[in-house]
Amino acid sequence: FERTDKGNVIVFGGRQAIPVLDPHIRYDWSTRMIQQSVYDALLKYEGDPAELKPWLAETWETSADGKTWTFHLTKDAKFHNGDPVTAEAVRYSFERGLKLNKGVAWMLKDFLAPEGISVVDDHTVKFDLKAPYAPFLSFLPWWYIVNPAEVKAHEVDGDYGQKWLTDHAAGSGPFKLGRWEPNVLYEIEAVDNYWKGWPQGEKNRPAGVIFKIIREPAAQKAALQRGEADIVEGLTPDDYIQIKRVPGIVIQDHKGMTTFGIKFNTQKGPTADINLRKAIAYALDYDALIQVYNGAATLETSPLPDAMKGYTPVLDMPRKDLAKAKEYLAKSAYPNGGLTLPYVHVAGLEEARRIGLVLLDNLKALNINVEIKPEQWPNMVANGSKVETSPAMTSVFTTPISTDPDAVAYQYHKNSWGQYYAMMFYDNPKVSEMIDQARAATSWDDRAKLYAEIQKQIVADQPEVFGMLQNRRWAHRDYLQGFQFSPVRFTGEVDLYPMWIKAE
Amino acid sequence: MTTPMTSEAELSRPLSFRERHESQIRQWRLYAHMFRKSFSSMLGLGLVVVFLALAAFGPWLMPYPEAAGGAIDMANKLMPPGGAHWFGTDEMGADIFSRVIMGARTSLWIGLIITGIAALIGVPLGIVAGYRGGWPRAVIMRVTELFLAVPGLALALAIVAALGPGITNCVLALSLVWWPGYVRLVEAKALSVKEELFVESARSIGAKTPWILWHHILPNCLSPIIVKMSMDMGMAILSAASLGFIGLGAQPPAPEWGAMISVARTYMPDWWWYSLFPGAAIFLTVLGFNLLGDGLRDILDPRSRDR
Amino acid sequence: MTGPLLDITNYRLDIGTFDGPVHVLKGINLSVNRGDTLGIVGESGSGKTVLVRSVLGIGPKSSRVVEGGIAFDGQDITSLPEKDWRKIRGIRISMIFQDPMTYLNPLFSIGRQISDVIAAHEKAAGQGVSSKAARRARTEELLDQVGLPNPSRLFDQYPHQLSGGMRQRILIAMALAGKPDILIADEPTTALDVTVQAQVLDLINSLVEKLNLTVIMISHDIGAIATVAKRCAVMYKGEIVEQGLTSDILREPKHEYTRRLLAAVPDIDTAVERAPAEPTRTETPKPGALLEAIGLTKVYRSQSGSELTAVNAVSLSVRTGEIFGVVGESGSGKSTLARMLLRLIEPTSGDVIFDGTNITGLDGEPLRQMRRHMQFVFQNPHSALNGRHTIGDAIGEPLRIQTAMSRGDIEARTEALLDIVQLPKLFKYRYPHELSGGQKQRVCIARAIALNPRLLILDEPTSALDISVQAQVLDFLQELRAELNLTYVFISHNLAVIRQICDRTIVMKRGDIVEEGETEQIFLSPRHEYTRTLIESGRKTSRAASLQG
Amino acid sequence: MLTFAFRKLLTLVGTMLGIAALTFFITNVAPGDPARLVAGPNATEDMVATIRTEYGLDKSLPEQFVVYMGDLVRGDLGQSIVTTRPVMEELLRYAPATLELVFVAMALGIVVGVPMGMLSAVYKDGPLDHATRIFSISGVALPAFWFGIVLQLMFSVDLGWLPVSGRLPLVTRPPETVTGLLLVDSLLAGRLDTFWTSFRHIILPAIVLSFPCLASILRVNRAEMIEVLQSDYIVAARAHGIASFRIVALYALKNAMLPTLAMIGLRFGWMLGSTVLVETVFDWPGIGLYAVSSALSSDFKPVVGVTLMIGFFFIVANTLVDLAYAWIDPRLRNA
Ligand SMILES: Nc1ncnc2c1ncn2[C@@H]1O[C@H](COP(=O)(O)OP(=O)(O)OP(=O)(O)O)[C@@H](O)[C@H]1O
Ligand SMILES: Nc1ncnc2c1ncn2[C@@H]1O[C@H](COP(=O)(O)OP(=O)(O)OP(=O)(O)O)[C@@H](O)[C@H]1O
Ligand SMILES: [Mg+2]
Ligand SMILES: [Mg+2]
Repeated sequence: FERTDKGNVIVFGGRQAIPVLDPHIRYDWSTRMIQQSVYDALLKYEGDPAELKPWLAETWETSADGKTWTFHLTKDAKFHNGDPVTAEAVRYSFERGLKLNKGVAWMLKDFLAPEGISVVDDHTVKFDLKAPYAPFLSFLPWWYIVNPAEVKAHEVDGDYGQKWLTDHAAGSGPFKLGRWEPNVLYEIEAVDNYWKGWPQGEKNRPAGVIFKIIREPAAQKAALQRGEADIVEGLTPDDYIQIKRVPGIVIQDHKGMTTFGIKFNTQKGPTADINLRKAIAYALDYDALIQVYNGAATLETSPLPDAMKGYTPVLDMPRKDLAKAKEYLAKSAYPNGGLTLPYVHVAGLEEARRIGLVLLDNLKALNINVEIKPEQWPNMVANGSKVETSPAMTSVFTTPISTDPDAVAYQYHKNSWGQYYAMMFYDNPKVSEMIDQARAATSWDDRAKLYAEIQKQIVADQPEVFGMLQNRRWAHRDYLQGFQFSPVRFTGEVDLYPMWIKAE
Repeated sequence: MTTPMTSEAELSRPLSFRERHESQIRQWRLYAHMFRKSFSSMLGLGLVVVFLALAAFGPWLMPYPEAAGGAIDMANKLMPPGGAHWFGTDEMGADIFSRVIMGARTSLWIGLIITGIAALIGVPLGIVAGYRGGWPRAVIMRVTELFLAVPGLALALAIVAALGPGITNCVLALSLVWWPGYVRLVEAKALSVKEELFVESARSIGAKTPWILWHHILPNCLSPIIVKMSMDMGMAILSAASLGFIGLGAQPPAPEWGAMISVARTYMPDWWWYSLFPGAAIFLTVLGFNLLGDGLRDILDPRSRDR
Repeated sequence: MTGPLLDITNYRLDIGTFDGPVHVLKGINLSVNRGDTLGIVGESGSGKTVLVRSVLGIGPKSSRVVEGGIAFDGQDITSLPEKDWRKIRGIRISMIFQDPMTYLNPLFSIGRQISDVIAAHEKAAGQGVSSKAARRARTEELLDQVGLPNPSRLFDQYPHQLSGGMRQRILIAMALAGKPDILIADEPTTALDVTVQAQVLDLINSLVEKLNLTVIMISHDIGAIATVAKRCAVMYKGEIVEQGLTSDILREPKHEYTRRLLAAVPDIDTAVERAPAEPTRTETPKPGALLEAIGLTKVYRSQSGSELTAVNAVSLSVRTGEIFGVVGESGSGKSTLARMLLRLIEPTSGDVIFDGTNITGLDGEPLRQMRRHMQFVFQNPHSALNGRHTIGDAIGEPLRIQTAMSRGDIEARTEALLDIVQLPKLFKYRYPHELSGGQKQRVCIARAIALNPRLLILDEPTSALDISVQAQVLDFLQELRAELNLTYVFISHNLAVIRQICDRTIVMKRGDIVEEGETEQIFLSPRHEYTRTLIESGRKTSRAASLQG
Repeated sequence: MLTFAFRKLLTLVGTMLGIAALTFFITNVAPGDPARLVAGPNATEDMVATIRTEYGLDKSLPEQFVVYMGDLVRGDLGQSIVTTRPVMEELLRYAPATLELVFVAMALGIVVGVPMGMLSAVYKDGPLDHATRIFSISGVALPAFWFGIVLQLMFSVDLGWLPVSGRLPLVTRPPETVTGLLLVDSLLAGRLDTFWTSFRHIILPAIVLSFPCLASILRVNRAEMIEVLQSDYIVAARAHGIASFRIVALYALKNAMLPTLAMIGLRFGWMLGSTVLVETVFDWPGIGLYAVSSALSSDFKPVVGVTLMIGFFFIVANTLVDLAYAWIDPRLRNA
């Protein structure tokens, strides 16, 4: 950390830059980490398992038909420039998000029109949904509230202030922007008298945080060892083992929600044959997947991650069983193997590549050849958006955006075709129907039953090899306190708000 | 220079091979002599021969042939160099020694194809531009300058980024950016050779342009081309490895040194052997080809011949 | 001060090469007294340059003194340390070089180069370096001394802005900067034009008189030696085969080589007994002349747009069987004309008529066919042969291009041609760099006659060759003509050669024909002023002149 | 002079347009879909379409090209789809870092390469010469990326002498931007400590970047020196008694500098290209890093922009070399 006259500044070493900070345009782990720090939302996820906590909204209620939601805002909240956070600011922010139709818009746009948001009074805002939408609440923590006055002041040609908000902020969060050197470092400074106070105490709170871009894992590790960075993310599994032995360094190791699947193209090519898919699923050495992470992962026992609501383990999840694999292969169109299947992964994703190697090794037993093909992410997504170009096997990591089971289940809905996580082009009308029902159901018990059935059916159809849930890991100095894990955040993403330096 | 005079009587009998090729033999002996004199040239030749041998006999030299194809052995991962694994093992437990040996083949192929394609495109264009002059020259040289104005690596990066990573695209991209160097070299050379009297002499006896290009211009451009190709072998290998390092070149499990380093760099201080050996292999190969090229230039380039 | 100034005793020098040492100097004995003017003649490669460079300690790198030594002013300088050389080089012994084009640093001004030399001398002498202005004054004085006009302007000029003659004078000025005891001149005039040659020789002569210089001058041109040197040494294959007073040697050469050398020098003032006129020879050019040029003009355009008329409306006519001479100083457009006659370059305007056909408009195949009948022999045999082809390939090339002969036939014909040009058959397998200049020129001729042409255009075929070799080639050319019934267009800047072999001659100056007619006629009664000066300068260095002097 | 400048300008513009066309088409054969990338993982089809329209990606390739070239003529390099900023603006932000690095590396290459080449030529075929030759060729043969990491580990991690990466320590606020070159700006602002720290940051990347270039400068200079030292005018200078040192360091060097300068011009462009590697290793926030990260996200306008910028600097550098040529060589001066 760095000492300044205002106090200690925490240094976070990360690999990913923040090109656009605007909360309604982009989100990824690094961007959202800073958004979360400079903006507030109506609600906030906290804890493990993640829970929705009131934030700008102190209380809320929903109508019996599940279509109307009313939120009562706190009266303390102030934007950084001193303006109060009003119902109008909330309305404007949601309207902005929906109208821009970027970033977070997809979460609500099918159920909420800009006209459906209304200001009841200064501190009460009402949402009228087009249809009941059970996961509605679970998305709200990602909708940050901007200060309409400031944004409008910087509007150019009716762009809703997009250009300005790219590297400026108009929020009410615990931090405000400091130095902003794209691709180098991003500094945020703690706000004096943050309306919600500081959990670590005003005395302990840091003066700010520097998010420093360090691209090379080796350099990250070096920076941590030298104390130039207080916390880093994205080290290799082997690095964590090494660095654990260094005195003064603590490893955070938590079970995450990111699922890994080898998605088959179920519509076209050899993998349209369910027997081949099953054969592959039974040939894979699942233990090796864990070994790739040096044990810091757990196998998936359902399409849903364990930490998600409605998760039920599926009993006959395939595990390595060569006899069974050969049995299935015999039933397929390729009883003796002898075919080559591509395995596509995102270029540069080490673990995906290694899993490819495991797959290659394992499928030799079935006389199936695997061609490991790394692709740029945009190309992979482009290819995966059409049945014709989607490869036979693609490795995909998916992090659900909320703890609501719909976030994962909907990936298996036919409407998701074209999205990268739906590269298997899974088509089971019964499953799609159940997903729709579960979305609209207002009672949790009804939904839970549906999701249990959905999980079983998906595993039976084997549209993908269900892999593992990797652990979320960070390495930080022991004087860094207040680290709070929440599985709903992205890999690497940290809640900077409660952290502080315990200076000796 | 004195010329051996032979009596008429001796000349009437058929000449032996030795006698007929005395000049060539002398020439080669001179080359060999000059080459041997230079320590660095010999070092270069030695290195190149070693790597050529590795490429040729690699499959029989590898202790763990499966390692080259991406076999895994998670129990033995990241073992330091030792008796069983001379260069240690990588993060999947593959034998690095075997992979480095296989990498020689990949790398030499890459170098050969890139320089080969580049020369095949560049040399004819250069000869035409240098000899013909006029608008063909203007067009060819403009395009060449265009390519030369952007450093090859940057352009190759753009091409591979567009085509997608992988060894084929990487080779394609590098070949596409490599040929202009040959055009410029050959053009300059052809331009000066064209002014030589023997070209005019050939024209005066009625030789057609293709004849002149093939029999007079090309052979006289050959030594700088050979020298450049030798140097470029090394540079092409290095560039391909650089793309591999950025993550746009050859991709594992293909045993390519640059890609190996790209993975290995994250294991750098603690598992030093992982990146050390492929790095050293690149270094030594490129060094070998460059020293060889340098040595060849010393003996082939007429400017330094009369020493 | 009793002994000779420079004393070379039994000096033997080897140069190490790839296949062992070459004995370049084999026991040289030579001494030069103060005030002497010594000339050294000898054929190319006889070791003249190596010898005089050894005197300055700048011999070839890999050389080794086997025996003997060189003493200068009583001091042995054979293996002097670099430090001591500084007191000698340029100060007590200085040197001027063969090619003034390459011996001046192109990036520094004339004044800078000379004053640097002055400064170096002052430093070596131990006295402090004089001021810039003083050095400039001294430089200008030197420039004036060597007869260069406007020294103060020259001071700031660069070598490329000067003509060859001026550069040679500057080199002389530089050599004189240290007021040397000995001035060594290594072929100071060979690279210059005839007229300029005479001037430079005059300058050296006047300097010898004025400054009481001791001079060693090297040349393969015995005429040049005779104008400067009182004493003369003849070198042959690394040995001094003869030395003595120049006049004695010229009058009664003792060694066989010297005799050959003297015999080879063509004499400008001797009329040649020619065989009676060829049958076709008549007083006026017939319309059926073998080659005719009408109003040939060539204009070169430089990149900056300026134009240069290299050949200006030249008309001529060459009769079958004659030797037609073209003479003129360097740059007068001789080569350009010759190339246009063969259409190796396109004339800007005018026509060439060969054997009744106008070849100006020909193209493609007809032009190629035409070329069978006219052949060219180039000025410089060293670059007229492709170094990557064997001699056999070179001679066989025209046959392969122009005829459909089989490989075997071509081989046979190649050997026959080698025979005609009096070279051993074994040469087929040799490369050009293994041949001497004269041999190469023969190969070029063999190549030219391979297709049985009717006309040969010879562009200064001997100017790159030694005088003795020149004589051989000239003789051989005349024999060949008789044998093969050829017609020659013979280009030369050497008037003596022209007089020796040409039937009719044109004299060119700056692209124009200033005079034409029977060769003898021209030499006996030149009509044009230019022709007269040309003949005068030629006479100056001729043998006859030196014998009188 | 004026026509010279005009001709140069014309070539510059022509080449720039050519490069633009070339790279535009090369990069656009890609099947990649950057709009989808920036739209985010869950974006719906219409959201992606919004972005495509906004960036004109929905138009046909020739149409896009016409628009691009039209903008280019007006000095507009388009907009990066990832950062949403005008490419020109970003290039101007990142270029000073790269230029600073390249300048320092080039200076290092010249300052070390030229004298070493000279020495090597003077002591040709001696042990020094062989050592220099192998050293110089090693410079070309060492993979920059690997060498960089090795240096980092040695000097930063193990010995702790130099910083690992970046241009400045975290808390050091950069001096007021005048030229964008930290070394210059810190001096202008009178902040010697900042100068020192930024100098310490630049050492390793500059060494890595300069090494191959140093090697080729050395090689060319050596070869030229050898040739010049054998030339007639050097023989003449020796014969006239000029001191050896003066001959080598002044007479010969000036002549040998001509081809060396040409090499420096060439290498300048090459260096700009290599920043792609070096900046990645050292997290140096310049255009190389910008190019790599843009290329990896299929954001091609910045890639084209960087190529153009490198081409521009390359041509400018070579024009300067031409001028230097004319300044050194009197034969070219009046031509
Ligand atoms: N550096 C060298 N290495 C090897 N051989 C050399 C070298 N310099 C000269 N020689 C040889 O020494 C011999 C004498 O050369 P030198 O230059 O003295 O001849 P020259 O009489 O001056 O001839 P020219 O009239 O052509 O100038 C030649 O056979 C030449 O090949
Ligand atoms: N390709 C060319 N471009 C421009 N100018 C040329 C070219 N060739 C020759 N010249 C010029 O034309 C003039 C005549 O040249 P040419 O070679 O015919 O002279 P020459 O009489 O053969 O001289 P030399 O005796 O030196 O061979 C010279 O001034 C020369 O500089
Ligand atoms: Mg000589
Ligand atoms: Mg001529």
